[in-house]
Amino acid sequence: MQVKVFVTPRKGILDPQGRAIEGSLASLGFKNASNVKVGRYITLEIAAASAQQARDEARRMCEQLLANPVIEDFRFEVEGE
Amino acid sequence: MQVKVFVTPRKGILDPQGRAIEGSLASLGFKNASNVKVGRYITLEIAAASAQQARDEARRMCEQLLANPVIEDFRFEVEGE
Amino acid sequence: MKEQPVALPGEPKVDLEQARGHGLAPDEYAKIEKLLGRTPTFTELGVFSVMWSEHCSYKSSRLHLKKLPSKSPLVVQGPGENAGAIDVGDGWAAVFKIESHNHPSFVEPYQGAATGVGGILRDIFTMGARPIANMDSLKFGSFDHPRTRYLLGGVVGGIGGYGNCVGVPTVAGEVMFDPAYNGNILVNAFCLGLVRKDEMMSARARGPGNPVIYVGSATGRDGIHGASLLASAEFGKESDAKRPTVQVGDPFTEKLLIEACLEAGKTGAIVAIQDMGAAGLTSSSSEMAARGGLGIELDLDRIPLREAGLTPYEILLSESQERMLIVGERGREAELMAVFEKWDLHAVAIGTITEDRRWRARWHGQTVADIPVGALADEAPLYDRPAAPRKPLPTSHPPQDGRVKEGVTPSAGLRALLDSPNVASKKWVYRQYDSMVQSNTIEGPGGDAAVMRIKHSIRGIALKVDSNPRACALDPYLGAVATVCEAARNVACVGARPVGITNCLNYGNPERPEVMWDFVRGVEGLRDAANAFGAPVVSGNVSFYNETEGRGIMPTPTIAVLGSMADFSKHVGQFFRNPGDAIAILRTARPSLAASEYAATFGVDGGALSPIDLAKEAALVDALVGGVEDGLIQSAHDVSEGGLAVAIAEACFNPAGNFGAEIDSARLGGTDAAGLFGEGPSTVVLSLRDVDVARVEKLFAGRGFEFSVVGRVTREARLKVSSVFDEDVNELVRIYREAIPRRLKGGD
Amino acid sequence: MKWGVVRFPGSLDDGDAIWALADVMGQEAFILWHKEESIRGAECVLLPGGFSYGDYLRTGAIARFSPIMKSVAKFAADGGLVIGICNGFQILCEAHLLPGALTRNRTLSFICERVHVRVENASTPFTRAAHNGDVLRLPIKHGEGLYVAPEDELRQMEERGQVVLRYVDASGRESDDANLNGSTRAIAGVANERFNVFGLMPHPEHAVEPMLGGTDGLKIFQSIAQGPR
Ligand SMILES: Nc1ncnc2c1ncn2[C@@H]1O[C@H](COP(=O)(O)OP(=O)(O)O)[C@@H](O)[C@H]1O
Ligand SMILES: [Mg+2]
Repeated sequence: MQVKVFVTPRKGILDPQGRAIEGSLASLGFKNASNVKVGRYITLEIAAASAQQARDEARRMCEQLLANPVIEDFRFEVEGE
Repeated sequence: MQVKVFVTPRKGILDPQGRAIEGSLASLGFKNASNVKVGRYITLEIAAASAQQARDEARRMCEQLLANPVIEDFRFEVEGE
Repeated sequence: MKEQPVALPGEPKVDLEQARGHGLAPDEYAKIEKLLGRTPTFTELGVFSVMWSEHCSYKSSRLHLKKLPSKSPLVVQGPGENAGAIDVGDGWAAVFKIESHNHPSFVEPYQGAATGVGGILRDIFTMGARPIANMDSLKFGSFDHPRTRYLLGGVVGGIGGYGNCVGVPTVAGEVMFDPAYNGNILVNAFCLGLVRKDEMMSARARGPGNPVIYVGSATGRDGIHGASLLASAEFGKESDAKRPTVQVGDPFTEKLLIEACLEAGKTGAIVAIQDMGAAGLTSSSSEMAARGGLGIELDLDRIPLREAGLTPYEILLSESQERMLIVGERGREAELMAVFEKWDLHAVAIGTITEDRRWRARWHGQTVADIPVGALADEAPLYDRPAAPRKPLPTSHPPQDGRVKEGVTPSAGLRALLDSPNVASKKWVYRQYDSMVQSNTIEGPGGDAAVMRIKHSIRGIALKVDSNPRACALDPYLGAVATVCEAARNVACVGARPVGITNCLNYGNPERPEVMWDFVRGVEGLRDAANAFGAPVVSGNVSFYNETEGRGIMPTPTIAVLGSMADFSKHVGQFFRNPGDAIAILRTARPSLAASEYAATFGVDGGALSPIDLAKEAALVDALVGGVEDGLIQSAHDVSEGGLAVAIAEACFNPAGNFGAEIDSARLGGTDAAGLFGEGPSTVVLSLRDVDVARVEKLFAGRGFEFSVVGRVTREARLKVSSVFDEDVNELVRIYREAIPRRLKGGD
Repeated sequence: MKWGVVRFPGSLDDGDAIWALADVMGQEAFILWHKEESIRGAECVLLPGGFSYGDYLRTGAIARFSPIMKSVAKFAADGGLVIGICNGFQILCEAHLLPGALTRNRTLSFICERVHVRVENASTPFTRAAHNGDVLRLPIKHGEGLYVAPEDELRQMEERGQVVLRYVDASGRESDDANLNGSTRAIAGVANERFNVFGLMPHPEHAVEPMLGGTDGLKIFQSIAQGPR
């Protein structure tokens, strides 16, 4: 099953990358862009019997490896839901 | 308007990150995960009159800055569509 | 057994047109048919096209590179292997080489530069040497050009991103900005490694029946035809279409390869080893076989693939990074495999060494290529291309708005030069590089040359890379000579004797007689200068076709000089150290504005280059090293971009605290623009203790170059040249440090 | 004292740590391979700098799961001394043996420079040979050294004295310019609550010889060599 994981910087945690991009966008003339946040977008295949099982696995993968709870939030979608 | 941008490694382009994560997941016991790809997930606000205008801006931002066309593909969603 | 290779279903038909499309000339294609006695298969055509490309075959340059001196009592390995090697004492050989990655870096600056570093590293550890230092020589377009900032950021990021991640310090380099590189940047990467003289590895296959082992990353479609199309043809409108899949570097895998290959080497079970660089599996396998006068048979079904469905053509021509090809000793495969397994690397036996001097590839049970090994290597075309002199190229450009014109005051001139990106501090660049890892860096970036110690020894190695394209544009011969002199002088300034040279010759399209002329004269200049310093050229690389839509770069021979030190603790830096010390200059001739940064900055005609007396240059280097070894010299700084005034200023910019200088203008022999800001031939700024002046005078007397005391070091941080200017050094430092960061912040 | 220096795939300053400890200081130091299960009697475990596993995903995120890390965690839980330098610091944070996390420098670029750090707590086993307020000159070389942690946690850490090193200028004063990577509260090094685990971004092992950038790094290793308190 196809799983999409979204890892985003926690609120209140510095996101220098986002700020830098905001700056470059402005200097490129995109003055009306704001609140830029940069996260990670991870896609993977999970060989699972059910969407439920895939969801459980995906959650554990995120908790154990894909995201760092100190600085990041995660969210995922199992394809076909 | 809220815009979500997904930047992913182009097909056929080496994705060392994806490979490293796949290996690590396997050693963590997630043997049934495969085809891991790592990209960027960028969210931003665009002050635009219409969804159409937001889309046009978003596309140009991707082409000019957010994605590197030589090695990356991009896709974006304008919220409320 | 010799069998007819089969054409694979769906493969394009092979004919002259197809050959042309592969960048092969009609007579080259005819030669291929003659060598094979038949029409090549599509796979074979691809193989020939990369092996006979300029990049791999050196067909336009081979004839002339032969002229370069490659022998000396210290040479352990001359040209012919993956890198050259020089004896640096205590049983150690210094293995080094420089290589270009110009075209890929222009297409994708970060990955292009990163994979350039990866490639040169592999050339070094292939020799069994542990890489201990990197250098990079970079040329960009003018700062005002729209792409320059992007390219600069990407290239520097890529060099750091790769070098930092494999644990090899980047200890020196150079950066230049000039409109001549707007459409073709240059990225030349150098690597130095150390190996026990008797433990060097080779790329010469031996022993029919020995297994051929593939180690490292899986093979993908990366950079197919990178060698033949990107590095062997001009950029043009259509080059986007032809553009191969960009190679992406994986420095982590490279680090594992370094450790694993060096460890595997210690088992003694490696017969030969070579990296899969340009033309990947094809060149590495055929070159190892050719060196050993043997044949090789490859089983393409066993090649680890990154994606399904690669054709034999793609597998053989792929330039996927971080892959090594090893000829192992038959029966000891397990020993080798164990090492690679320990390092989590994928290793597979993919073929065997054969007697029959044929290069053969099998796939799905059939032969897809069967070529005499010699045809790919020795039989490659060799051209004596026509060369015709040309007028000197312009090296200065109409002053840009806001810039001061001729007739500028010395003070304004000094400030403008310190603010020029070509003169200004390159710290913005080198602070992005780890220059300390491995704990051997005695002098990192920021001095005239880097100084590396050899652990458990008092011996040291100094290194610097330089180029002087503007001088080459005025006179391709003298320019090359001047470049070698500058690199040698930089190395001598820290107290090391030049013992070896490597070079990367960056030129335009060799099919143009005037470009060929530049090249030939450049090689001759390198030859004569190398001979004068007794420093053989043990390795190098040629990069032609640095042209975009007919506009070529300035001739740019990039020269790296390796210096040997009996005792690294005796080295000196470029900065003044003690107030009251005498400031002296060593000089082989009066400087001129020809090819100077001053001329370029202010748009003035600097005139023609003055001749260079190589005997004097060698004498100056020899005397300078002697003086440092005898501990008579407190600091030495080579005069280069910006001339004497800038060099004296730089010597004041001591990071531990700025000094000042009081210079008696009467002793400078001219305080006109040429006297203050002229460049070359050689001048060196020294500081000495008063008590040593007499001895130094004696030491240098009658060596044919000028030695004169011109002033002294002051604690007060002011740079005073009597009746010329009196500047606040702290302010000069600010200009010097801010020049590049300011422009990147979008200042101007 | 016996030092175990862990070698992960992609470790780079492991050799430098051994050089500093064994060749320069004459201590007993050996390499612990990441696949080993035991720390073989090491009295201090050092996690060196580098790019373990290429620092793919997040710095230190993958190395944290190496077999050796189980025994390192156990050793730490039993009060054993553990020091993480640069990538080692990042790994300790990922392994939750230290609070907080290290993210992209505010410059978004790798920074290799000699900087100054002030000893904020000289009573730890890692800083004992120094005094509060001492200024050490050490090199940093990293792309992701910007220290972050939740505000309330930071406050507690400060109260408990877990903020051990702070970036300052040569004169010992805090200033934005001295905080090159933009760390929260200019934090350069932190200890755990028990003060037996310590992580820092600067490289003491690269400041142990006069000719290679001074000897201030010795202060850290000499402190540790005095053994657990
Ligand atoms: N691309 C680079 N990478 C590393 N170090 C560099 C680079 N460019 C310049 N440097 C360093 O900056 C200093 C000035 O460079 P350069 O102007 O070429 O010196 P010189 O004028 O003595 O030849 C040298 O120490 C050089 O090693
Ligand atoms: Mg120079």
